[in-house]
Amino acid sequence: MEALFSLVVGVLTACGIYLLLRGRTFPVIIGLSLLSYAVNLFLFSSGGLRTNSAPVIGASISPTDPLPHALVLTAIVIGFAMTAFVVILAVRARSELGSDHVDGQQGEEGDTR
Amino acid sequence: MLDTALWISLTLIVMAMAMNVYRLAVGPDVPDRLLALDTLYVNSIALIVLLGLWLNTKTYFEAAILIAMLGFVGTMAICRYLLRGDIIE
Amino acid sequence: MSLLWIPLLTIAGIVVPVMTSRHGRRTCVNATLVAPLLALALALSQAPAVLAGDVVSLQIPWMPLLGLDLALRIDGLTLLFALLILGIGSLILYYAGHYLSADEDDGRFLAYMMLFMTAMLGIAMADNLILLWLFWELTSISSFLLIGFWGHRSDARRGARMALAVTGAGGLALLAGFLLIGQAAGTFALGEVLAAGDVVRASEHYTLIVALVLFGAFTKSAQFPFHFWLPHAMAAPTPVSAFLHSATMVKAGVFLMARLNPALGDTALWSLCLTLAGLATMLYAAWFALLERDLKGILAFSTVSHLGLITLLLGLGSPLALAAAAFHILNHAIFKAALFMSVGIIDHEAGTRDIDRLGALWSMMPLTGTLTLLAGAAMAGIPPFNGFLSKEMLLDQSLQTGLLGALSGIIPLLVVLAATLSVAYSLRLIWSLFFAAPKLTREEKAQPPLKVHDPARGMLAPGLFLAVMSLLVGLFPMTLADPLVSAASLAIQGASTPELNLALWHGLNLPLLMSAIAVAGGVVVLRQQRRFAAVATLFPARDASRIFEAAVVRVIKAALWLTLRLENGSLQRYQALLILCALAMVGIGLMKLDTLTGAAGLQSLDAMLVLGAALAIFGAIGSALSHRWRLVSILMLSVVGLMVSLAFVRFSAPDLALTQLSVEVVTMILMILALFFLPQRPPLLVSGRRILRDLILAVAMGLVIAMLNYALLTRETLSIADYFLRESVPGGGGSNVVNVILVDFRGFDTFGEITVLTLAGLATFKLLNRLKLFMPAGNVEGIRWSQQRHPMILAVVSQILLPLALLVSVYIFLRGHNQPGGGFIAGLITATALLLQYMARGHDWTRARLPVSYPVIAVSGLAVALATGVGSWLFGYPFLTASFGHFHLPLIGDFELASAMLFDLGVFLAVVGATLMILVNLGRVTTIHRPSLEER
Amino acid sequence: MSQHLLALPIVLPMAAALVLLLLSNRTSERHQRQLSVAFTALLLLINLALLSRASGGELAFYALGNWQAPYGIILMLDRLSALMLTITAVLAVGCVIFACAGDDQRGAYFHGVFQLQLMGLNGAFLTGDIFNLFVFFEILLLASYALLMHGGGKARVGAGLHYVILNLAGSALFLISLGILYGATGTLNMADMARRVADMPNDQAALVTAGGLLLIVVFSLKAALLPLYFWLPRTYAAAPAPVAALFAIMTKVGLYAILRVQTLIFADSPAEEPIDAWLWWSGLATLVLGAVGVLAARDLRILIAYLVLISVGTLLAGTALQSPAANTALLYYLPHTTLICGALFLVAELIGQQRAKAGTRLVRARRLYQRFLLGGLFLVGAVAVAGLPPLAGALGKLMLMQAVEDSARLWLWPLLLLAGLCALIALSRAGSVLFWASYKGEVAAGRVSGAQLAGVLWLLASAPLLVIFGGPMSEYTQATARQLAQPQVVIAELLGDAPTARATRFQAIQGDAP
Amino acid sequence: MTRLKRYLPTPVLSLVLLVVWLLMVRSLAFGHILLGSFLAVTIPLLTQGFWEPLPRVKHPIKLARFVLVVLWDIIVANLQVSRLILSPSREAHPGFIEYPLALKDRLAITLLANTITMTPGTVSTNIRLDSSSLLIHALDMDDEQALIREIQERYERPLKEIFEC
Amino acid sequence: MTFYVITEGIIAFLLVAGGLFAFTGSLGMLKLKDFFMRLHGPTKGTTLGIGCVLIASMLYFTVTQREFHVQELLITLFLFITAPVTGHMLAKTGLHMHLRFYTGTRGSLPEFRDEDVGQSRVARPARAHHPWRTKAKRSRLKRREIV
Repeated sequence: MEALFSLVVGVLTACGIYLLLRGRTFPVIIGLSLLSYAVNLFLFSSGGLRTNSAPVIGASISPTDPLPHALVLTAIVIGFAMTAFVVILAVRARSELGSDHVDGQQGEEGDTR
Repeated sequence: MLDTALWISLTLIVMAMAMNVYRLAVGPDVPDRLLALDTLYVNSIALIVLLGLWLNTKTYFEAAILIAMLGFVGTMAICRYLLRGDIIE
Repeated sequence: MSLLWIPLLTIAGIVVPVMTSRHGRRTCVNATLVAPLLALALALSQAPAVLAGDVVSLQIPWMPLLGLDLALRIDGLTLLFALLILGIGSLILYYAGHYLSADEDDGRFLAYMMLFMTAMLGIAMADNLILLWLFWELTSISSFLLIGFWGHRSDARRGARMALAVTGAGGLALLAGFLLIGQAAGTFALGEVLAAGDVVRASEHYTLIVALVLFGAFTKSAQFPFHFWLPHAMAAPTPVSAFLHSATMVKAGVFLMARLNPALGDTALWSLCLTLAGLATMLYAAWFALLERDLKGILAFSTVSHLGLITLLLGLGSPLALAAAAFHILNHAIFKAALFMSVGIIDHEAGTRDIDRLGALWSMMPLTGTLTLLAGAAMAGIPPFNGFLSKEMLLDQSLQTGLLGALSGIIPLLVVLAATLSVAYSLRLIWSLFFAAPKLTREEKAQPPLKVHDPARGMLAPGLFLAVMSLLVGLFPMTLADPLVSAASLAIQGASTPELNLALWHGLNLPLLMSAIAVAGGVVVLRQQRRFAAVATLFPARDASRIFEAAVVRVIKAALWLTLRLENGSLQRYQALLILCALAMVGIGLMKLDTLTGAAGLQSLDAMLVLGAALAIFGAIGSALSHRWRLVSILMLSVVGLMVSLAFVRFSAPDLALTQLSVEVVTMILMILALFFLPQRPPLLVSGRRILRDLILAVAMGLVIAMLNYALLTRETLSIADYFLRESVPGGGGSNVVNVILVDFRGFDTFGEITVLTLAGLATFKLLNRLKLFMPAGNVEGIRWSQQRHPMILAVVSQILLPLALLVSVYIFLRGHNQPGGGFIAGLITATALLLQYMARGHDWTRARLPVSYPVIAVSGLAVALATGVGSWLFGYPFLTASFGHFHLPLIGDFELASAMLFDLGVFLAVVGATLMILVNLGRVTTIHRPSLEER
Repeated sequence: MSQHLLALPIVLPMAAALVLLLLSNRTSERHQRQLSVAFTALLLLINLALLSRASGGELAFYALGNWQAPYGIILMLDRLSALMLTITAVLAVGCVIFACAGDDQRGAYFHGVFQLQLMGLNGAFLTGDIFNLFVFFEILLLASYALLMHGGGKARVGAGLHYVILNLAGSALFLISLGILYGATGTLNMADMARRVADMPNDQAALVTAGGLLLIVVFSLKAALLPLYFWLPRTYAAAPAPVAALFAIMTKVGLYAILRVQTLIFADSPAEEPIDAWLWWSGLATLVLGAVGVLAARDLRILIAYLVLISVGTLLAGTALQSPAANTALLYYLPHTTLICGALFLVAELIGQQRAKAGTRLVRARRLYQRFLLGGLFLVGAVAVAGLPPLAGALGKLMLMQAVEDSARLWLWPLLLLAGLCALIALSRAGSVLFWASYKGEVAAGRVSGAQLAGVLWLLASAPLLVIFGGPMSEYTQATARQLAQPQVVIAELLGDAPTARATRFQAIQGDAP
Repeated sequence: MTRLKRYLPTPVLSLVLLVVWLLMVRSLAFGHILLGSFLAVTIPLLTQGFWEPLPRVKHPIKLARFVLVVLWDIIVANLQVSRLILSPSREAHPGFIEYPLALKDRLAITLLANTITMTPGTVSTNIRLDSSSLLIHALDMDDEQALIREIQERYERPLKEIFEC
Repeated sequence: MTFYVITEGIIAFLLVAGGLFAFTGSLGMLKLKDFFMRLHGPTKGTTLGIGCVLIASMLYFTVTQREFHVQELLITLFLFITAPVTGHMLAKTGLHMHLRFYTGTRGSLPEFRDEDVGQSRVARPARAHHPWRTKAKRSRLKRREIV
């Protein structure tokens, strides 16, 4: 299971980074989201993966490490705030730069730059 | 008996989800995929409830409520996008 | 203590002209002169002790860590320089008052001059190498300002920049040299360094030190091959040239060599470098002085030549040579300053400095002529002027040196040659200016002849004074110069000094003969000047300044090229670099790992996990593949989001699942909102190689992260988690440990987190301000948007859902502390429910029913949280200390109240406010009249 | 109140921000400005009080929520953080005064966001918890995004997009490294982490190394180190002047973080060696490329941005020297370079506003209206930043050069000197074009307002003051460096292993949780 | 009465909310009833603006019957659809029909449309802008008119009666 | 005892039935020929399936923990409110987007109005074809089906 979990994290990271390296704002945003999923899972897993041991006193016999949960929660929120900002920045960039390329170019020759 | 039923039910839901994903991948059009996604959401409610039955806990129940509520909102948003482009006019 | 007053006076003098300049030129100059004259008096008051061979010094600790002390000293060398700087400086200041035209900014000019004077004085007086360096660089800066005083002229700008670059570079090298000296000697105090000469000379870096120090000195003193900046610096107003480029700044290099002679000198390397550089400079510059047409150029080259002479003397290194060097420093300062002044007068009066255009001025300006004649004769080394004396000493010493072994004989020959040239250009200067007819071209002849006359007395007096001084020193050297020169040479040698015998007449000896040859040769050369000029044209002059400038230009071009290459404005490259760095760094860590699988056991798989993983992978790859089909990409992404939430459910993190789900939906809505304004299906523009590169990077990073994760998962660590589980109920008053951590144990994080969220809201608000957007009229397939703005069913159902959702939200909020939930999730649910209203009924409709300002809500949420935090101060507890209690009310029963709840309320408000601020603002942007059949 | 002094640098700007935001539509801009300046000045006073407290050498801790370390989040004040706080506040005062001349009205919420930016910075400098550091990083980044976009415009948005996206990717890496570190050490408190890293089996240590190195990469991105600095010049050049000036501290946050984790957590871990190597080589390379960029710059703002890079390279290469002497030097150099770069951005703005269309581009243009005033300001700034005497830049560099002991590291000397030379050449070229090479005719517009001048002078004054008070200042930084060299003291005082705890704990109120 | 109406504009909704609240908290403690009542009063007040004037339910019994019918139909519908999906041999005969609406009220139309969607083999696809007719897609349709008649009989008429419109 | 056996049986039945309904709903989505047909499965089947599972859960917890667990009704409520709306909106979207439908679609096809389907602004891509634009073609198809 650990291997599977890591595989998922790895694939999410890889896809996120692949998208992050695209030349348009939108895939970059999607990539950042994917990456933040991966990161959240990674951070989450740093406390160990346990089934049916929610860190609620009384709900489970041996609760799991609650700290990563709190951290991931904070990270999710911050990630959301950042995503929101970058999404709107992308919109703004398109209106200011006339293109949704991250470098503001029309990019007819392509992303070879 | 309950375990067997639970197991059967889980298997069926899992298979259902797999089929949803197939539709999501194949399409052919956006509404098809959207339908598939929505169904995936709904099925995952069942999955969570079944998990709760399996683990004999109701801790995760609120997640199901949220999926029911929020999945709907998400689907509506995309529908509106497809219909009007602009979801908050 | 009076030592400190000397520089302090000149520092004070900097502001004097600025403050007095509005009271008229005369007042300004006179007021400015007060400070240097006082300082001079102070310096002279130390003279008796110094002349007796003492060193007067002062030490005030400044930055002991750096080895920098405010340490000043006056010894013979300092005194010599102080006299030059303050004495000649004062004369030049006086002269400048007359020289500058009426509309020039004299206050600024004099202030710069005073700044420079301070810096120069600092060099002379510094008793600490670092202090010396500080002043050294200050001279570069102030000379930059002075040379560029007429900055509207491009030659002035070029000259200033060049001077700054060259001397600045030298200064930096010098710094390195000083630091090495400091490391070798273990101190920066000058006195100790000079005393520790043997240690320094024995240091392993000695060669480097010499190279660096000499580089600094040579650039400053315009020694070959760094001389080229000096002629260009002649673009400065003439007083500047007189002060900086004859009397003082260029002498700084020589001063430095003299100063450090006890520490660095007396080795073959030192002598050889100095001698060769001195000889080369002397000859080279003299040759160019002969060919130059610009009066100030002639003087500049002659200055370079004379500086070479001094360097040569320092290189020869014998006690008498050193004394001669000190003597020539004095002499050269006197006559060259006078010459510059006279040239300044001519320039001022005639409006030109072209030696060929001028001529036969004697009748028109006899006093100027006299002045020039006297000073020029001194420069030529004609008896009975002071120049003759020092040149004589040089000739004498050059005969006695054995520096080059068998080749030593060449030195006197070269010296004589240089002396010849020196005589020649001196005579040329005098002859062509005052006695010969101007060599005019035909057009120039057509113009009316120059009408010039002697200037006002104030302008003439300083020059005349100096010229007379040069005569007097020549006549009475023992009285006027000997004590000073002896003291200076003592300082240069660091040891005892020989008895000097300065006199015009030493009898008929070889040096005298050489002098005579030089004078005769000079006359011959002057007469044959045209031929020399013809010879000169055979060797196209590779002007070093042009080489320098071309080099600078080339360097800048290369820098531009490199910068543009590196920083090509491509975010993709920057990202790739970031990933690459991360990859490399994590790789280093992983390489040190012995085995990937740790000691902790592995858990088994089940179908649900496999399905979840498969779906997540599917979603991720799907969204990566379909990134151009943007809507589908979003759909795929939300599959991943759903799976991540399910993973949180599966792995016992209900709070995370709830949060992830609600954030997921809001993010999705946001992206769809934004999608409307972005191209829906951009063209494919990527090259295959780029894709391959990105794939490799992405896969490598994914692999590394997966390995790390696996390694972490299979290892167990003792974490601080137990404390939280233990303390949650008794200490935090809640059984949902995650929530207790969020609002209590680590409430500060949450505090920061809602700040981020609110900030995001405010930031997006700023971004959406005055935004002009392009709105497509139809979807990607060209189908026009639906005419139904707000489908009826959606509207009706969303209105039913709203109270239910709010109820759920309250429920989630209230149970948060003990069960999964909490303010954040509740806030997002509320926000989502309201968003549904916006979607179903439009912005305006909803706005009319919800007349609140979201920024205000968000900010007040923050305020509530802050107030909760600060509230604990009232009870004497640290920020954000939570308190809770169980209360009992009749009928209602037991219930629990916690201040964390209030904090959570703050979180709730901030989340609602910020989320709606972001989304609704973006939505609002589009609220324009779009075609619609529906009413309302 | 005094026992809560440590929390004030965070609480006060927050409160100020809330007040300013809530009042943003209700009061006149004049009142807002007065409030903003007053709050910032108050912050300066508080930070100075903290500085004086820290200068005695005591370590102060503040347990937020009354949860003791390592469980709760603590704020930690040592000399380093006090120094950084003070620099921030000084810089902020200058920036906010300058902004009051009109830059603040070009968009919404300037003062509020500005205060939040300060809160983020102060928090980052104070926190002793590594996750909390992340949170404050995000606050200060988001605030910086908002401030960067203040006023809008093509260049800002284009540059901002790069800045934001890169930093988001950086944040993701930050979280990954936090995951690694927490997974491997099981704690978040930096001191506790240091303690656990110190005695750690080899197996875990490798993971810690990976996490630590990743952390350094992230900080290097913020600090703008070589392969990661490319975003900086455009971004800084595009930012509104007071914001660009404030950004001068942003790279130093990265530096601070590096210094903090390097000296505290990874001081004797296996990660130390690769961290040093990385900092050293990329620091030097940044120095070189910064110098190259300075030469190449065709716009004054870009030029200044590269000067920031030079200072970053200098500082980080200095960090890699890992000696108290080097730390002393770079901490002396740091305030100077931060404040002067900030001042230069402001001066550039003043120049730009008097050159009409030409702006700050280095081309011939109409004559400046107040050219001697601006020229003087520019001269002081340029001399200071190029590391020429008599200003503090020279002394800082000198100290740093003196601190190089290892002859293998003598590379720093020529590079440092050459970079200084490049800066000198470039600045002299820029100055001569801007102030000397002008057409006839003057532009009367864009007079320097009193507030602008005050802001600039406030910052520029640091250059001579740092020289005049160079002695005490260098003593302070030396003491700081010495303190940094003894992480075990922090660990002992915070976690209480050693009996010689001299710390005044703010959580003197002991006992059970309320 | 007016005051009551002012503070309790939608008693049915309030009741529903109270019930839902108690369902959620799984407790009948007095405190929860109190809190639930409080919420049941305040939430409608807060969301009042979002509610369009609703038709009153005139015949609650008929409503209950209607609900039961619909529930039964849902089950039947599902069985039918399942049979259709699961049996490989059967060809489905889908079709679009236009159903003329007699209802005028928005809520009633919505309810009808939703009912149609949930029940045998039909999905409402579009309500015309003027609410004159409803587009329906049927999964398996033999006779168009029969379907229309069935819907009219089985759903639209009861709804009409319930809301008396 | 029998009570428990019976309830267990009911729960098991509901679980299996729920699973089956959800399964057939998704299977329908997989199998059926056009979008509008596929829509039927999930809107009805899956909803009911989940409803069954929820009721099973409700019963289970009520019985095992000996207290009322009826929160599941809330989800059911939500689902039964939202599912038809989802179905309706999706169908509307499909119509608007000119999705192809199965050629065997029978009945007197209503006249689609502009408000039902999106108007083309430009020539539509060849991929999707829309039978209702050309009346002749549509009637031909229909005839063939009926015959």
